[in-house]
Amino acid sequence: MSVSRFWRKIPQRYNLIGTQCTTCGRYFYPPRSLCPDCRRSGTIVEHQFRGEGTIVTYTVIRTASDLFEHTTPYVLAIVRLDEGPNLTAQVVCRPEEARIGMRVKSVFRRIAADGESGVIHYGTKFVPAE
Amino acid sequence: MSVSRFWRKIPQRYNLIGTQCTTCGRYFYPPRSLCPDCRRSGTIVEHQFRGEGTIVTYTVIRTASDLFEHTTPYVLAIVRLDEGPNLTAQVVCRPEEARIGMRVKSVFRRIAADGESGVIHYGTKFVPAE
Amino acid sequence: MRDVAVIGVGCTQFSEHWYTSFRNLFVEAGTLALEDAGVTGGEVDALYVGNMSAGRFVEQEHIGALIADYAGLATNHIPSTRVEAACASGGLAFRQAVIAVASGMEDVVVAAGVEKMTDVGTGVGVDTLAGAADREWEGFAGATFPGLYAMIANDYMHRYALTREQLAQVAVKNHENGAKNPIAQFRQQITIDTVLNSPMVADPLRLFDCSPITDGAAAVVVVPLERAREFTDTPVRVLASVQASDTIALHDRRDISTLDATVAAGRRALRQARLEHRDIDMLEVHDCFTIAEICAIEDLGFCAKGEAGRLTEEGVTALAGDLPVNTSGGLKACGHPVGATGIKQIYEIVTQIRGEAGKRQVDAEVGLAHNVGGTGATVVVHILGGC
Amino acid sequence: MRDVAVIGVGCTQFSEHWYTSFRNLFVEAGTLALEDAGVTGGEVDALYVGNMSAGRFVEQEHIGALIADYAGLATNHIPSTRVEAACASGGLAFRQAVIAVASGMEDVVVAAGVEKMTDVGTGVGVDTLAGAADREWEGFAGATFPGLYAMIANDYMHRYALTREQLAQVAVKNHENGAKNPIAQFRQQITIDTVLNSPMVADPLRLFDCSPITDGAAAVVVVPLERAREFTDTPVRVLASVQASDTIALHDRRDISTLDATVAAGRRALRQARLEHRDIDMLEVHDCFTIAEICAIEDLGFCAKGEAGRLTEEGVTALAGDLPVNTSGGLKACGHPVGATGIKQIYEIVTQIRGEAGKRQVDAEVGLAHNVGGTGATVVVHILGGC
Ligand SMILES: [Zn+2]
Ligand SMILES: [Zn+2]
Repeated sequence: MSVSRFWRKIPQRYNLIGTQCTTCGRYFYPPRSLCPDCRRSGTIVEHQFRGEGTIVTYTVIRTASDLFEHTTPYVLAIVRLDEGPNLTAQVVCRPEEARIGMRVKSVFRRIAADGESGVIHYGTKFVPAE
Repeated sequence: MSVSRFWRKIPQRYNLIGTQCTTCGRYFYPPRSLCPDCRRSGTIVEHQFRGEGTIVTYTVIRTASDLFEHTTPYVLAIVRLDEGPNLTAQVVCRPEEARIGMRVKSVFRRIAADGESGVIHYGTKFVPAE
Repeated sequence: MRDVAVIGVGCTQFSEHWYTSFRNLFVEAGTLALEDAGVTGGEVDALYVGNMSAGRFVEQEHIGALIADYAGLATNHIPSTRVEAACASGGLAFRQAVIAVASGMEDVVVAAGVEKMTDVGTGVGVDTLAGAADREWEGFAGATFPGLYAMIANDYMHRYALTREQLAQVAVKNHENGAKNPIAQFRQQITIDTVLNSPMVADPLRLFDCSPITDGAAAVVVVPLERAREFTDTPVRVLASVQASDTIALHDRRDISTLDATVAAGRRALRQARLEHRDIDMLEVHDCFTIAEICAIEDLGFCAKGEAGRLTEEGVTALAGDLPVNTSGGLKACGHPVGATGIKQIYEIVTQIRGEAGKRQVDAEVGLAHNVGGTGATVVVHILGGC
Repeated sequence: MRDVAVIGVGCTQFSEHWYTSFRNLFVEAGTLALEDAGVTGGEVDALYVGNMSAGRFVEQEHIGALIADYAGLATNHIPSTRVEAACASGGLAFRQAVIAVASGMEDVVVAAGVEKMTDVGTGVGVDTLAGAADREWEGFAGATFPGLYAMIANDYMHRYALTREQLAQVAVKNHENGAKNPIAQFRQQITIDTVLNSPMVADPLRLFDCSPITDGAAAVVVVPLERAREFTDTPVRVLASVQASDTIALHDRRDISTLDATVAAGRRALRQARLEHRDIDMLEVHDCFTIAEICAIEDLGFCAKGEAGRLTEEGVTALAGDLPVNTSGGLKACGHPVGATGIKQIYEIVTQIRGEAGKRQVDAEVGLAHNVGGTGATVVVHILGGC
C-alpha cells in the first residue's frame, strides 16, 4: 500500500474513528461520507467507537499475499461493534480459540511491514474479552 | 516485466523474428497470428527480418519509468524495416545525431535491468548505418 | 427493444498457457466464435471484452483497443470496449453486447472475456485477486479472497446443516463434469477424500474447495434475433439479462451467507424472461469456491436456504440429476480465467442447448448463467433458450 | 432508439487531493450531479464509471460496485459498470450511459469518471500510463507516454509548417481559459517563454506541453429526452455518440500524425447529428499534449492538415475566437485525472450551453467533445446541443 493511502486513514485505523449520520443515528465503520439511508439530507459527523464487539464469523488464513505471508496462520474475523457496524480485522488468538459469538475488544497493533515502501502499517486488531 | 512474459518472446525480441501472411505477402513485426487483411483465410508463417530500416520519427526520452531512468537521455524511434512493417526501438547514438530518414541497422543489446525480478532484458536496438 | 440471439461461440483451452500471450488468447477464442457463427471479421460492428486486471497481471490497460487491433479489426475503427467487475467482468461484457444490439445501435457484436493470470507469481496473484474486494478495509486487515469466502462458509455452516462432506461433493461433481469437457483445465475425477485431505487454505476451505489460477479466453457473437437465421440454423435466444450490485465489503452485507445481489438478479431475470424456476433446465453458477455454488443454488431460489448441500449429496445437481449445475465443470474443474468465466458460462449453455456437449450432454432447452464479482458486490444473470 | 438528454452535471476540484480517497472523490462528484439534476439517489437506475487504472494506482478493481456502494446505492442493487479505454474511459462511460437510456432499458443513469493518481510515485505513475499504449512492443523498448506523443510531434513538424511558438500557444491559451475556471488545477496564466523555458520531457515536448498528474472525479445524469423537463428547465440534448478504435501501437498507424480514429469518429458523429462543421460552436478536445490539440482540430475536420497551428496563433481557438477550443482549460490547465477527463468535457459543454460558465462563457448552442485513449487507439466523440 502506498504511503499516502495509508497515511490518509491513520486516525480511522489507529483509533477506530468512523462516522455517524446524526439524522438517522446510524454508525459507520469503515467511515462513510454519505449515509445510504438519508443520502444528501443526512448529516455526517466523526465518531470514535468503543472497540468492543462480537465475532460474526471468522477464518484462519493459511495462504496469504506477500505482505502477510510471514505471519500465517492468523485469525481473520468479521466483528460486529456494539454500536452496530461490522468490520474485518485480525483477532490475536490461537486458531482453535476463535469461535463465532466470541466477545472481543480492540487493540492497537502492527498489521504488516511493507518491504517495498519500507513502511510499517499499524492499525486495529482484536483480542478475546471473555 | 514478469519473467515469463519476457521469456515467451525471446526469439522475436533477440532475433527480429516476426511473421508473414503468405496469402497476401504482408510482413508483421511485432508478430501477428492473424492477418488484418486476409483474416481467417490468411496463412501466417514466421519470418526473420534483415534488420535494416529507416527512422520514420524519433524523440529523446529525458524522463522515463523506473526501469529506464538510469539510462536517460536515450533516443527512441519508430523504424520502418525495409520489408515494410514499423517498430518502436531505441537508437544507439547521440541525441543530436538522430534525424528523420536516417538509415539504421539492428543490433542485439541490453534493454533494461529489472531490479524487482532480477532479470536483465535483452533485445533489439538500432545503430546508424550511414 | 429488439430480441437478441447468440449465433456463435468459441473458447480456448482453459489451462496454464505458458506459450501464449494475452492478446493471442483472445485472437484464438474470437476466431473460433466468428467461424462458428459464419461471420467475417468485416461484418463485426462492435466488440465488448471482460477483463479483471490486465493492468496488474500483464501491466496492460486499454484492452478493448488491443484486442480489436490483434483481431485485425483496427482499420474498421469499430468501437471496442472493456468492462470490468472483477470475476463478473465476462458476464458484464455479454450484457453490454446484448444492450448494444437490443438498442438497435449495432447488429453484429462480439462479447469476449480474457485473463492471463500465470505471468505473475502466487503472492502477486493473491494480492491482485484481493482487489475484487475492498482493498482499504478488507485487504488492509489481511483478508484474502479465499479468506472472505471461508468466512461465508463458517457463517453458513454455523447456521445451517451443511456437512463438510456435502461441501466437498460440489467439487467432486464438478470434476466429474470437467472430466467430460475437452476445454477443462482439470479432467481427472476426484473423491471426497481428495478434497478433505488437500491442504487447508482458509478454514474451512481446502485447496480442492477453490477454483484454480487459469489462463483462457472465450467469445460469443450476438445479433438481432430477426437476423439470426441468416447466419445459423441453431440460434440461441437471450431471454433475460440482469445485473445487480451490493456492498463491496462482505462485512457490510445484510446477511453474510446470502448474496442479496444474486437474489435480486435472479428474481428480475425470471420476471424478464417470464419463466418460473421449473422452466430452467440447467445452471452454470459461479463456484469460485464450493460454498459459492451452495449459496448460488439457494439464492437463485432453486431450493430453500440450507438445502443445497443435501441436493448435491443426493445427485440432483449432477449431470444425470433433475437440475444439472455446472455441466462445464464450473470454475472449479473447467478453470477460472477471471474475465473469461462469464463468457464461458454462455458458451456452455449454448453448447448444451444446441445438443453439442458430447459426453456431458444434458436435456436442456433453457439454461441460466450466474456470474459473481468479488464476494457478491456484482452479480450478472442471463437466461438463454433455444428457438 | 430514444433521444437522450443531460439533466445534471457535477465535478470535484481537479488538483492533488492529498486528503481525499478514491471513493470519496466519486461521492463528491456524484452528489453534485444528482443535486444539479434534482434527482434523488433512489431514482437512479444504473451507473457507469470510467476509470483507467485503479488496479495500479490504488490496487483496487471492481470499481463499479465500490462507487455504487459508497454512493449509498448498494441496497437498491442497481447495475454499476466500470468501463476502461485508458484516457478515453470517461467518454466511454458517458456513451454506455447514453446507449442504456436510448435502448429503453434504463431511465435515469449516472455516468461518472474518476482517477486518483497521486497515491503513487512518479516512476510508477509513468509506468502505469504507459499501459495505455502497447506494453509489449512500445513500453518494452523504453517508450513513455510523452515519448510517443513527442514522436507524433516530430513527424508532424517535419511535414507541416508548425512552429515551436505556435505549439506553445496551445498551452498559453488553455492556461488563459483555466485561469477563469474555478475547478481547474492550474489557474495562473503563462507565456510562450514559460513553455519554451520549461524542462524537456521528450524532444520536442517540454513540461508545459504536457498535461499534469491530477486527482478528480466528474459525473453527469442522463434521462430520456421526453422526461428531461420533469427534472430541469435546461436539458442539454445528446445529438451524437460515436466511438472508434485504431491500432494500439503508434508504429502500426497508417499515418503517424493523423489519428484515423478521430477522423472516423468525427465524421460519423456529424452524420449522426445531421450537422456540418459550421454548426459546431465550441470544442473540448483531448489535449493531453499540445500537439494532440493541433491534431484533434485538424483530424476532426475543422481545418486542413497543417493549419491548426496558424489558427491557434491567430486566436481563432481562443475564448473570443470563432471556434473556442478547450474553454475549460483542457487537460493541460484544468488537469487530467485520466478516467474523469471525458466526463469533465461533457460537464464543460453542458455548463457552456446552459450559459453558466461565468468568466469563460462563450456563445455556444452546440458543442463537441473529443476524448482520446492512448495515442489514438480509442476515440470517443459526442455532440451536445441546447433544446
Ligand atoms: Zn442517515
Ligand atoms: Zn494477408
